[in-house]
Formats: sequence, C-alpha cells, structure tokens
Amino acid sequence: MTDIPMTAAMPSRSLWQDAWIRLKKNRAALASLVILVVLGLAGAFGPMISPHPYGAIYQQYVRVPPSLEAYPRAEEIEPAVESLIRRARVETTQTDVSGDTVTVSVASDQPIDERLVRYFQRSDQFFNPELVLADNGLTGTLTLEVERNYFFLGTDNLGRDMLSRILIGVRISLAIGILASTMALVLGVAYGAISGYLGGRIDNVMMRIVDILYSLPFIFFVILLLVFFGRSLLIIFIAIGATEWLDMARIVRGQTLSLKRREFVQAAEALGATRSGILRRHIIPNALGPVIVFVTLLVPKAILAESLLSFLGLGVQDPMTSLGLLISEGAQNMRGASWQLIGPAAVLTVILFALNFLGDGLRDSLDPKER
Amino acid sequence: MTDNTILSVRDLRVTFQTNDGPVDAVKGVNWDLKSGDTLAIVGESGSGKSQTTMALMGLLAANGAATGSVRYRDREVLNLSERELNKIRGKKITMIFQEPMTSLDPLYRIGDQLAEPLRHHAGMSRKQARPRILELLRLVGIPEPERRIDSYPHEMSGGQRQRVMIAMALANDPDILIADEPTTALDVTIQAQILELLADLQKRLGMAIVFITHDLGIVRRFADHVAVMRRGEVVEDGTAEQVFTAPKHPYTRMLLDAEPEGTKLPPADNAPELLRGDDVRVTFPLGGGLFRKPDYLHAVKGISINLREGQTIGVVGESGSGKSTLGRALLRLTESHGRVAWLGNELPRGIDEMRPFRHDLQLVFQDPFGSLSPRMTVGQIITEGLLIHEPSMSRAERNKRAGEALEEVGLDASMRNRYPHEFSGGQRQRIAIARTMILRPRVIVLDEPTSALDRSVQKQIVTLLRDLQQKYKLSYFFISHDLSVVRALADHIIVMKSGEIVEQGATDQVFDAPREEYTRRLMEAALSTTRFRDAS
Amino acid sequence: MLGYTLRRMASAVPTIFIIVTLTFFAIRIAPGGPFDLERPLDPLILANLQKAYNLDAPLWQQYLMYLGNLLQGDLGPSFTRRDFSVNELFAQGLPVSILLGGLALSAATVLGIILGAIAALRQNSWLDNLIVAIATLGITTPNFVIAPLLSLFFGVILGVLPAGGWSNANPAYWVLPVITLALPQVAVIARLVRGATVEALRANHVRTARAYGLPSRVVVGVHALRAAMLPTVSYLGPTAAALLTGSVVVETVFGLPGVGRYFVQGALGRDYTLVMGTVVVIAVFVVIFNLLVDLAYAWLDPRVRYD
Amino acid sequence: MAARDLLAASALALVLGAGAASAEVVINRGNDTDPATLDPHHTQTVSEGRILKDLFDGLVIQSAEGEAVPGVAESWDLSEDGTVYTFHLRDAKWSNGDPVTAHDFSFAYHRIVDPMTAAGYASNLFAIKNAEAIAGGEMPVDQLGVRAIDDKTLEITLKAPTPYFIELLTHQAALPVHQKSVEEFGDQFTRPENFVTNGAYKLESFTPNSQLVMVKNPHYYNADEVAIDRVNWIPFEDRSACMRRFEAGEVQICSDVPAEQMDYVQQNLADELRIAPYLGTYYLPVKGAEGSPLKDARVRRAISMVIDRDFIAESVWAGTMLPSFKLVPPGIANYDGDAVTVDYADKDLFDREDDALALLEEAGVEPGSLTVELRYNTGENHKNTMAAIADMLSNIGINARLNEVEGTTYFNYLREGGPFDMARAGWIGDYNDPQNFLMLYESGVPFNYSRWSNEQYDADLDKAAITQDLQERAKILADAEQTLLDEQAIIPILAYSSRALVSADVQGYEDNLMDAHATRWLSLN
Repeated sequence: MTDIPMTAAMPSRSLWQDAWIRLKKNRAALASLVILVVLGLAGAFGPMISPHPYGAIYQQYVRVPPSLEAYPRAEEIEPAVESLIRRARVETTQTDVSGDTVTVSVASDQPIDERLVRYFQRSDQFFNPELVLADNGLTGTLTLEVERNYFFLGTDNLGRDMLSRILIGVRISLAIGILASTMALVLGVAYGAISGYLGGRIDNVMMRIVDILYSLPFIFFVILLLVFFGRSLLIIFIAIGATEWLDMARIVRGQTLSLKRREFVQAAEALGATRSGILRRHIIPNALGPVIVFVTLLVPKAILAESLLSFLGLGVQDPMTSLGLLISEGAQNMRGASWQLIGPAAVLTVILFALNFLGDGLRDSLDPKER
Repeated sequence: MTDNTILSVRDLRVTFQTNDGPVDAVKGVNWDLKSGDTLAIVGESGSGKSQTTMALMGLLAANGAATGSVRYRDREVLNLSERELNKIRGKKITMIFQEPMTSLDPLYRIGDQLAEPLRHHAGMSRKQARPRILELLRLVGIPEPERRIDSYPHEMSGGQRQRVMIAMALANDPDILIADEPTTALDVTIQAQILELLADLQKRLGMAIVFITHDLGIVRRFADHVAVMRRGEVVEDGTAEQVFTAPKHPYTRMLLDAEPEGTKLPPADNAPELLRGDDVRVTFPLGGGLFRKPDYLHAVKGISINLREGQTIGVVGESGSGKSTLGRALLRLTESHGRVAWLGNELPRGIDEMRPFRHDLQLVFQDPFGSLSPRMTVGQIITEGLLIHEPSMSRAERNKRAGEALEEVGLDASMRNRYPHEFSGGQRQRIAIARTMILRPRVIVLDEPTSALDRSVQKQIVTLLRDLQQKYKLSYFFISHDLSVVRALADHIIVMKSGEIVEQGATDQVFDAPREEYTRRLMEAALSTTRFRDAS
Repeated sequence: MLGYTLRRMASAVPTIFIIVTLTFFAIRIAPGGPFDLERPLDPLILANLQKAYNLDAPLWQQYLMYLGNLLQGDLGPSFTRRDFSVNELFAQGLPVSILLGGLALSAATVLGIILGAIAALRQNSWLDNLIVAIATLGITTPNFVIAPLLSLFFGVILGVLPAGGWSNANPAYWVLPVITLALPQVAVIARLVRGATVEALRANHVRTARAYGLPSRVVVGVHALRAAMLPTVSYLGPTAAALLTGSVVVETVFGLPGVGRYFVQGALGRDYTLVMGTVVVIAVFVVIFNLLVDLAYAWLDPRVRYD
Repeated sequence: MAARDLLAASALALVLGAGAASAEVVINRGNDTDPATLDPHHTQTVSEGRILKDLFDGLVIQSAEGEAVPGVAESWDLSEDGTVYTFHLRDAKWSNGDPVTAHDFSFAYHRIVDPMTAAGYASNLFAIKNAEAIAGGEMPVDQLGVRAIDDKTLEITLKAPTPYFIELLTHQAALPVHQKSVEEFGDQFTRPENFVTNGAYKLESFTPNSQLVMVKNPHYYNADEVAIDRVNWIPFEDRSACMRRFEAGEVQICSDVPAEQMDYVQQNLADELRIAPYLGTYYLPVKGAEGSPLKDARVRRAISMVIDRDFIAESVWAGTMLPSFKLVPPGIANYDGDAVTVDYADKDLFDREDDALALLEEAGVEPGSLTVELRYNTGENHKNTMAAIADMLSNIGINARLNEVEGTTYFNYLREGGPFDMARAGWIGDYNDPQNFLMLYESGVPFNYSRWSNEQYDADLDKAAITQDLQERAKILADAEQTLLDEQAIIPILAYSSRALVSADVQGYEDNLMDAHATRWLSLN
C-alpha cells in the first residue's frame, strides 16, 4: 500500500523476529506474557514449596478469612488449649501464654495419662508438647509451643489453605487450557488443512462431519465420555480438546482455501511437490498466524469450559482442583465466605486477561499491515 | 508563484515511524501545478512519489507525518483538520488510485457511491444526483449508464471501474485531479483508452492533473511538466519537452533507456522438438450446484503449439484471452483435453506420475510478491525442488547449489538465510528464477515475469533470462501483454484472443506486418504508451 | 433465493439424520437408565416400567420406532417429566428461551457494534482500552458467577428487580437474565467489530471515501461498519442458535422455564427422549441459523451468490 | 432515562399485581425440584410428596406435627389378628364435587399394584395381601386384599400384621385417585384441566422449571380452616437461588438451605432458619473385593472408629447434620434406639484411633498397605465429606482414593452390584418405622449395596414382621441392628436434619421428624 523505500541497511530478520520486536513494544502484551510465565511457574512449583499441602485439612481452621497475621490469634490460644485439655479429660489450674510458649498446669483426680500430649502433637495449633508430672501423677505442667500458620487467602470449607488450592488450580487450569488447546491445534490444523487443500467432495464430507459434531452439544459429549471412561484429568483434556478443534478446523480450512490459490503454492505444485509436502511446507506455516491468535483465545475457552463442567459437577477429582471448580464452589459460598470466590476468580480473570492481551498483541504483531 | 499556479508544494517531507526507526519517504520536495496543466511525477517504486500526494490529501498511514507547505490557491492545506480538509478534497482536489478493483466499496452499487460526493459537497438529494450521475457515466464512456448505475463494482471490468472512479472524481468539477498510477493494473489496450479519456476530459473540463507513474513513457503524450523522483527527492524537473529531449540527470536517462533492446534469433532448423501440444482445450465449470447444470467457460479452445530447443515462443493477448491457462495446461498444472507430448511421448495426467517430468518443465510466475512463501527462507525456497527431485542430496550439497543458483541470477549467496519480504520486487523475481534454474530445466513457462516490475528492473530481468537461455539452451514459453519485452525475447509470436490463436508467426513478421485487426489494435495501444520515441 | 433455501434445507436432512442416529445410540450405551434414581426400584417394578416405555424391545426396533415418530413430528414422551411429552416441554420452554435469547442477542448486537465502533475509531486511546478491558472482563467472567451476583445485587440488596423467577407478562423478570446472557456476547461482538472496523478502515475503498472528502460518520457508518458487519454476522449464526436454545446456568440460577436445562437434566437423568429432542431442536436451530447467516451475508455482500 | 422509566413501570406493575391479588392469600413455597409427575402412583420423591399431600388427602394424613391423624377416614378398626383394617370414611368431596368413596381408594390401590401401571412405589403397599404377587404378574389384580364394603367403608387385608401400616398410609403412594377422570383421560388425567383432587388444594397450572400453582379446593371438607388461597410451588435446583429469593421476599418457605451458606444464614437469618431432626441416615456401605481386608469385620470396625463424625457434622455440614453411629435415626417410632450400643461411640477420638490400630494389627493389616476407594456421587457436600474421611483414614495408615461418579451412573452401578470398596448412600424414611431402615440390609434387597448377607439378621427381620407386640418387635429389630453394627457392614455417619427457611410471616409451621408441612396447616400474617 505504501511504498516506503527498502534500505539495503535493513538488518535480516525473520517474520517471527519481527513479530517479537513488535510484541516487545506492546507493553500490555509483554506484561501479559510475564504474568503468564510467572503464574505458570507458580502453578508448576508453587504447590511444592507451599507450606500447606493443597490437600491438607486443618480441622481447627475451617473457613477462616484471609489474613496476613498468623493463626491462631493471640486471643484464641487459651480457649484452644482448654478445649484440647478438656478432650484429654483433665483439668487446667492455670494457663500462661508468653509469646509462642504456653505453660499449662493440669490436674486430675485420677493419674494423668501421659498420652495426653498427643492431643497437642496432632493439633495444628501447637507443637513440641512436654509434660512434667508430679510424683503422685495427679498434677503436672505442660509446656507447648504455638504453631504459627499463615492463610493469606483464607481456607475452604474443610480448612484447606486457599492459596495452595489456588496454586494447584492454576496448574490444572493452565494444563487443561494448554493441553486441550494443543490437541485442538493439532487436530484442527491437520483436519482443516487437509480438508481445504484436497477440496471438492472430500472437503464436503469432512466439513459435513464438522457440522454434525457442531450440532452435538458439548455437555452431552463430555457427559458421555465421563460416563464411559470415568472421571480423569486425561478425559477432561480430551473432551475439551475434542470439542474445541472444530472452530480451529474451520479457520484453517478457510485459510487453506485462500492459500492454495496463492502463487507460491502453485509454484510448489509446479516444482512437483507432494501434497503432504505442500501442506507441511507451505499451507500450514502460512496459516499459522491466525491459528496462533486463535490458540490464545482457545486457552481461555478451554479453561472456561472446564469451569462449566465443574459447575455441573463434572470437573476434576478432589483433592485436585481447578480454578473453575474453586470458583464454582466459591460462588456457592459467596455470602458467608467471599474470599473463597474472590481469590480464584481474581486469578482466573488475570490469566484470561493476560491471554487476551497476549492474543491481541500477537495478532497485531503478526499482521504485516502493521509494519 | 505566478497567478495561475493553483497548487504549490514547498519543502514537503514525509516521515514514517517504523520498527527500524523513522524512515524519510519524502525528503523536501518542491513543485508547482498551474491551472489546467498536467504535471507528471515519475519514479520507480519507493521513490516517494505517491506519498507526496497522500500527504496533501491527508491520507498518510497512521504512522506517517508530513512537514513543509502545500498551498492550494493561497491556502495552506497540509495538516488541516479533517473537517476543513473535507471542504477541499473531493470537491476541489480529487484523486483516483491505482487499484480500481479495491478502491470502490464492493458492498454498494456504483450509483450510490457516485452519489456520495454529490450529496456531501453539492448538497444534492439522492434523486437530484441521479441525472448528474448518468451524465458523468456517459462522460467517462460507460455504455448503458442507466443499467450500469445499479451495478456492483464486481460486476464491472477493471477498465470500467477505473472509469467509474474517474466519474466520481469529476463529480464536483474539481480544479485538480490527482491520478496515482491509474493505469498500472490494467490491460495494455485499456491503459491506452483510460489515458485518452483523461487527456480528453482535461481538454474539455480544463482541470489540472497530477499524474503519478513509474513509467516515464506513458506520460509523454499529455504531460506539460515532469518531475522525476528518486529516493524521496526530485532529481530533475522541467517541461516535458526538456525532460524527454534533454534529460539532465543520469537517472532520468536511465529511465528513458529502460526499454529492453535487441531481438532473438530463431533456433537452428534442426533443433529438436521438446514440447508439443495438439488441440489443447481447457474448460472451467462455472457455478452450478446440486440441482443445476453447471455452465462452462472455454478458456482454451483447441490450440496446437510446438516448442523446440532454444526457442522462445511469445504469447500475447489481453487479459482473459487464455494465455496463462494455456501455459499451465502445457505443464499439466490444470486439467485439459487434447494431447501434450514431451520429447514425443504423451505426458501423464496424475500428480504423482507427472512429478519426474517437473524436473525439466518449469514455471515462473508474474507476481514475485505472491509466488514466494513468506514463511520460508530464500534458501529453503530455492532448494525445495532439490528436496523433491533429488531427495538423496546432502544438506551441504543443497546449500552449495543454492548459493550457486543465487549467484547465477546475480544475487549474493549469503542472502539465502533471509526471508522474501526483505527483498525488492526485482530481487524476488531473480529468486523465483533461481528456484527454477537450480533444477536445470529445459523448458520454462514464463507467465508475465516482468509485468509487476519497474521498467529499469524489467530490463535487467530480460537480460538475465536471455543470458540463461544462451548458457543452458533453454526453451521459453513466454506469456506477456508487454509487447516491447516480447519483442526483445521471443523469436516466435502467438497472438491469442478468447482462447484461440488469431495470428502467429516470426516475431518481426508479426510486429512489422500484423495481419489481424486485433493484433494491430494491440500494437497501437502498446505503441501509444510505451514506444514514445518511435511515435514522436 | 427460495430455491437455494429449499436446497439448503434439503441438504440438512441427512445431517440431522446422522446426528439423531449418533445421539440415539450414544445415550443408550451410557450406563444407567431413566429409572435409576437414588432410591432404587424393585426389579419387578423396573421391568414393568421398561415394558410400559418399550425399553425392553431390541434397540434397533426402538430406533426405528423413534425415527418413525420423529418423521411425524413426535418427539415422544419424556421419561423424567412423565406428565408431559417432549413436544409439550419444548412448546412451553422454547418461547421463553427464544424471548430471552432474542432480547439478549439484539441488545448484545446493538451494544457490541456501538462499543466496537467507538473503540476502533478511538484506537489505542483510553476509551479504546477501557472498552477492550470491559469486553475482556465480560468474556472472562463465567456466567455462574455473574448471574448470582446480579441477582444478589439487584434483587436482594437493592431490591429493584426480582431476584429470580419468571413472568411472561412482566419485563422486570427478563432484565437480569438478559443482561447475564448478553454480557459475554456484547464483549465478543465489540471485539469482533473493533477488529473488523480497524481492518476496514485501512481498506482502499475507505481511503477512496476519505479522498472524496466524505465526513467521518459516512466513512465509518456507511463504508467501514458494513464491511465490519460481515464477521459479526458469521459469528451471530451459531451464537444465535446457542442463545435461543437456552442456557443451563442462567435458567438454573434465575429459575427460568426455558429449554436450556433440559439438555443437562435429560442427559443426567437418562431421559432418552428429552435428550434426543434437545439434540434435534439444537440441530434444527443450527441449520436454520447457518442458512440465515448465509442469506444475510449475501444480502450484505453482493459478491456472494447463492450457489 | 428510558431504562429507568421501564424499571419504574415494571415496579409499578409489580405493586399493582400484588394489590389486585391482595384479596387472596398467596404463598410461594420453594421445593427441591419439580415433580416428575403428579400421578400419585408414579411419584417417588420427597418433593413430589409435598405437592401431592396438598392436592390429595389419604385415609390418614400427617398433622402439622407430622403425626398420622385421620384424613378421609374418620376412624378405623383393626381385627384381632392384626391383619384386617376397616376404615370408616367421612363425607368428603372431590374438587369437582363428586363424593370421595371407598371405591376411589379401592380403585387407587388396585391401580398402583397393577403391573400395567408400573408404579415405582407399589412396593410400599406390599404389606397388603397379595400385593407383591400381583405386581409381579403372578396373580390377577382383583385378588388384592382391598375391598370397598360400601361407599363409606373400606376393608384392607394385610399379608401379616404390620404395626406401621397406618404410617404407611401417610405416604403419597397411598393417596386416592378419581376413578372417573383417570379412566376418561388416561395418562392425561393430571393435566390442570382434567385433574380432580380431594385435598385442600387443586391444581391450577404447572410450568416445568418455573412453578406449579394450586388454589384452594372449595369442596374440601375442611375448607374453612384452610387459610392460604393460592400456593405457588417453585422448584429450586440451585438452593442459593431460593435463599436469594427468600431474602428478597419473593419466597416464604425454602425447603432446603445450602450447607455452604450456613455461616451466613446463622448470622443473618437465624430467626427464619429451621433445623430439625429428620428421618434419614447418611451412611457408607462397605463391600470390598473378595479377599480384601475390607471383608474382615475388624477392619471395617477400625475404619468406622476413626471417622470423626463431629467434625463432619459440625464443619463440613455446618451443623445441619447430626453425628450418628447407627442406621436407624433417633426419634423414630416403634423402636428403642438406646438398646443398640456402639461401644466406641463415647470414646475419645484418639483412644478410638489406638483401638483401631490394634484391630488392624490383629487383622494383619500393615499401616500403609491398605488402599480403599471412596466412591460417591456428584452432589453438594459428598465430596467434602469423603475428602474429610480420606484424611481421617490416613491417621491409621489407610490410604484413601476419592472417586466421584455422575449420579445416574453411580446409582445404577450400586444397584447392579458393581464392585466397590466404600461408597456413600443416604436413606430418607418413607414411613416412621425402623423396618423402613433395617430392610436396607436384608439379603436380596436391591438397596443392599454391600450385598451383605447374614442369616441371623434376616431371621430377626422375618420374625419382627410377624410379631404383633410392638415392644417385643422393637427388641427384635434392635437385635438386628446390633448384629449389623457389630459386623459393621455399614458405617453410619450422620443423621439427617431437615433444614428450611421459613418466613416470620408464616404461622403453623411446626418442626417435625417427618419434615411434613402441608400448606393447609399454614397461615400468613
């Protein structure tokens, strides 16, 4: 359109390098990329280094709100000690809390069972209990240390740390997004390219199959798969991937139809290239631009599709979780424990925002007209 | 500035912000346009000739900015607000573009599009505008305007669309018409008609014309002044007389000399016959469907040809005459009827069976921008044929051959890691030629290989093709509408019209003594635009 | 055009036939049947029930019977809603779904086009960024979060709209469901229109229009937007088919008598006929809307011909 | 502006609508789900029962307190041997004015056991003589032990003395149908225009997934005491949706409250929240493959010991369930629950863990060597319950794997006798008698998911079935439950509570074990 002179000094760059340079100038897209990488790493390694395993149940901390302060709170220590002591069927005569150490004087009419320390050993609130008994065994002194637990994003209905669950949810959701998209990518690109390139009757039949699959609702398909094969992550990947490839196939076919009329494809035909060679070397690489953009849209679609499954109770298997599952559980709890919704919803929104901006950025940077 | 100067450009600079930093497309250009005059701005692609006018029309791309001064009748028009600019453009200054195919909105009838400038500048209603539109269509020579006014752009030919564009430009009796390469995309005979129309309209309506073209030749007939641009600067300007008769700048001289020269001798009588076509016919189904009989387009209607070693057959004719289809049919790249024989044996029809023959039978396309895959490096593009035909060849060997092939076509072997978009049109056509040459073919079908190129580049490509032919005893099947190039390359000419051969013979014979009316018209049109020296 | 329409309809018949066949056998393979409730039935009674519903006949016989009924427009009795035939369920539910979906679609289209056009014209301005951000939020927030939030905010906290429920006569009940349905579509359409408009604004014919001094509103409104409508129309086809056939989430959260829930209720309850009915209805909608899209496309773009 | 006008207009319409209807008293009642059918002989669920008991009066009905009280039958006599009931009907009318006669009941009971009807709850009337054989197609329908002696007298002969028979009759399966309209309209007789009912209300309209509207039946024998003129039953598959509409004042009664929201409800709607013991048990059937340690009662016992039912009831179910160690829920009639003992129930959890470890050692199960799969169906809190149990099992070195299965598949699988380690199940009593719970583990019963079979147990149940003396019978049944719990083929965890939101405007809503709250007992302030 414009005839900007081509200077001989222009450095040699591939289309992708060019795209990368343009992408780097798009601050929103670059920031999105950074966020995604950081979240991806957090999802991959976060659950390993988090102090709370994602499946661990803290019975004393069911539905505690998010806090930067450690649990138990100072005022909760004494009641907690007393309730445990009561369970051990002894009496307290005096409780002293100093910093992280608690000293309790206990008494009973029967000899005190030394096993009482187990109540504290197993507690999430205390550790290192030591019991010194008087000679008659009827009184004693118990020293405890307070275990400090941080739940920055609160806990769920079983007392599991929301942060750890969100991290594992990020891992699963991103994995579903990426794997399902990869599957859609591979299947859709191959199918669409073959259908478009071969054309004619074959194209007709192949596209009719796509039409048919299109009319079979997604939920039905997933329910059937889950019913047949049972619930597993793999099936969810496959189910989502298998439904998302249809759009991809259509897009790639459309691209292929126009590409195969391009002269470079005819040039390859004139060279005697085989069909597969033309598909591999010419059609697919040139259709990749819109495909990549579509993939960045597919990832959020897959993540949201999984969340719909979770809403219907068809999502991943506990104690694993996904962002969609956390959100749908959170949505049920939003009146009483809003943090259960806000945390995962915020993370999902950030991810999807980042993917959207990245997709837009990629589209713009791959668009030759943007030069 | 004299009284009758209506447009005056002073120190106009246009800069684009790109990823490689600012690029100066126009570097301080000055010229004047006098009322009723024709100014031709001439230059090759990238010389900045278009951007000059885009700047004054406020049509620069978003990343472009213009500085300097453009005065229209004592009024500064550069960088006016949209609203102010709209009082001038379309009314006082109008413009027609190179691409008549895309410059009209495909979604609206041409009558509606023509009505728009009338409604917005002259305040006419749709109804009032209609007689004026019919008048305009008649003025630009559209037949049956009452019917055509309701046509959609895609229902018209390129020439007609360009006429509609001109009608639109004339709608409000402008002072100035800017014509940006108005004929480049058109057939040679249509080109001549459009140029005549413009000259005629100028005479009748008395407007000034700024004519932008890469082809110095075609402005000769009606330009009063010429400005020659190169790399964003005006290297020479003056009256047409001065520029054409006494060019001062070497670049101008080069442009004027860019005509391909020389003739080709026919091959020896005993040269073996390579490719032979007997009664070749090609038909395409048009439309049709589940319950409807398809119509057929007979693109090639029974043509027989015979190509000998070292021979170049030139095929000329207007677009749609079937010359490209014939070329493809001969290479079995499109389905055809009739016999095509290679060294006396009929060529197979299947894709796989045909593959071994592709080694010897090659094709070079018209559009060097479209025929190279944008996602492959030059090296990959060139060596693709080797990959197919000599799969056992080592990577290193292929690399070496690629380098050799590039050097053969006059490119640096080190360029093979680059991508096509980094090359100019001429370079890309060289790459396309290298791609075919690497297989050492014996026959090459050249489908308008030079028509998208600048004049000076055309000449280089013609020279290259000629050199290669001599070196490897190649045979060419050369398809072109550009008669000067055909004359320089071919020893035998076929003139095609509507899928049939209307005339054929030795080059000189066809050129010097055309028998058919159609051939003569083709010649005249070509001569009127390109062979200015003979005409003057 | 009529001939074209008829041909298209005719060619949809085999598609629907295959869909029906696939679904019929697929759901029959799934374990469990329509009478497997949490409280198991006496085997004896189960046998009686299966007999009453012909479920004890060989599968191919049931299939032929179903096809025969289908040809007469009879979708059969519902297994899980035994007081109704599937036809009746759709006759009751479809108008509601179509009303809601239609309103949502219209609202989303109008709003999406306006927002998209504004964003495209003010490309890269703060307004553009804001619209894009809102659109992104609209796409990314699952409707099972939006729906209860809207209900809570407008229905419970502000009390200006019903928190749920349905009335054919009172539009107040329609507002929140329509917003929930429309929101993600507004977002998608706005983005589509923005992208297509940005693209169209660079087209040569738009440059022509500008070169002829036409005011921006004409350049954008007449030339760019019409071109931008094309991808939007393509998108609207399948979307309309999906929206007009109801949404499980929205219907569950707001308690609407649409048909969107039947699919999930049918599939989970193994209500064979209800599932089949839903599939048929959805397939018919998809076929119709694909046809409408093609007709609209040809109307918008005269280059497209009916063949 | 326009949008606000629209809102104002519709708000106005709402007010006007309410104003126009102010003459009649309307109540909006949330229900768990839509009825699958209104044909009493095809209904199976609790939510259908709620609606049907508003539409029909049986011989015996449930009072506001959930007790069986005379309905259409004014009184009844029982023969000496406890097998023949004679019911004396009052003057009652159908909603079309026809008298309700003993023939209607006789017709209904013949219809429900008819194999052609294929009624899901026909088994509920198997206590009647020959009912089971008729339903099985082994005997003609007219052999049923039900006979209308005259218009006002109905005689029912039982297979054997059934002390809970009167309780049985409160179930919707025992409701009458209007013979003429059933015969005239066939399967269309439940259409609003055809539906003839004899209860406090008659059907006006039924829109699936939206609402079922019933209006007062002017012919009802007790019509004067029915305070509410119109009932809109609204299905809520999403219980949070009911809660929102309750808070918005659009619904006066929610039949259920989401456990997840209990914190919020207890803080904000404490006065409207009704939690009451309910006739239901939440339990884990244990099966295990052949040769699995789960086949060892000691292992099952150990597992039961370490489940902290308090935590599950209090935290997972937010106090809406009660911890339980027994199959038969507390408060049930005709029973002595205290006679059944679970020796570890009162021990501290840590002691129980010690005992459990000892039991496992005795059974030769090394810590970490046993992995069990916990199977459960998709549904509200099952997942959290099972996750918590898995965590508890890890305390004694048993690994637990969760396996959530879609509902229909799940129940089909259990019914078909598919292999599993441990699953979850819930049972809501159809009638107020321990037999209704204990029969779950009888040999050859489809509900017996564990496929557990014990001669002593079966013998006890058989013996109880023919024992007329209620105390004696209670003892036998308690013995049976003791056997079951000693063997621990079942691990009961929780006893159900009913939970509801009831607006302060509603009068006459009495919490009861049967969760029976017919609209006729209610009134609005």
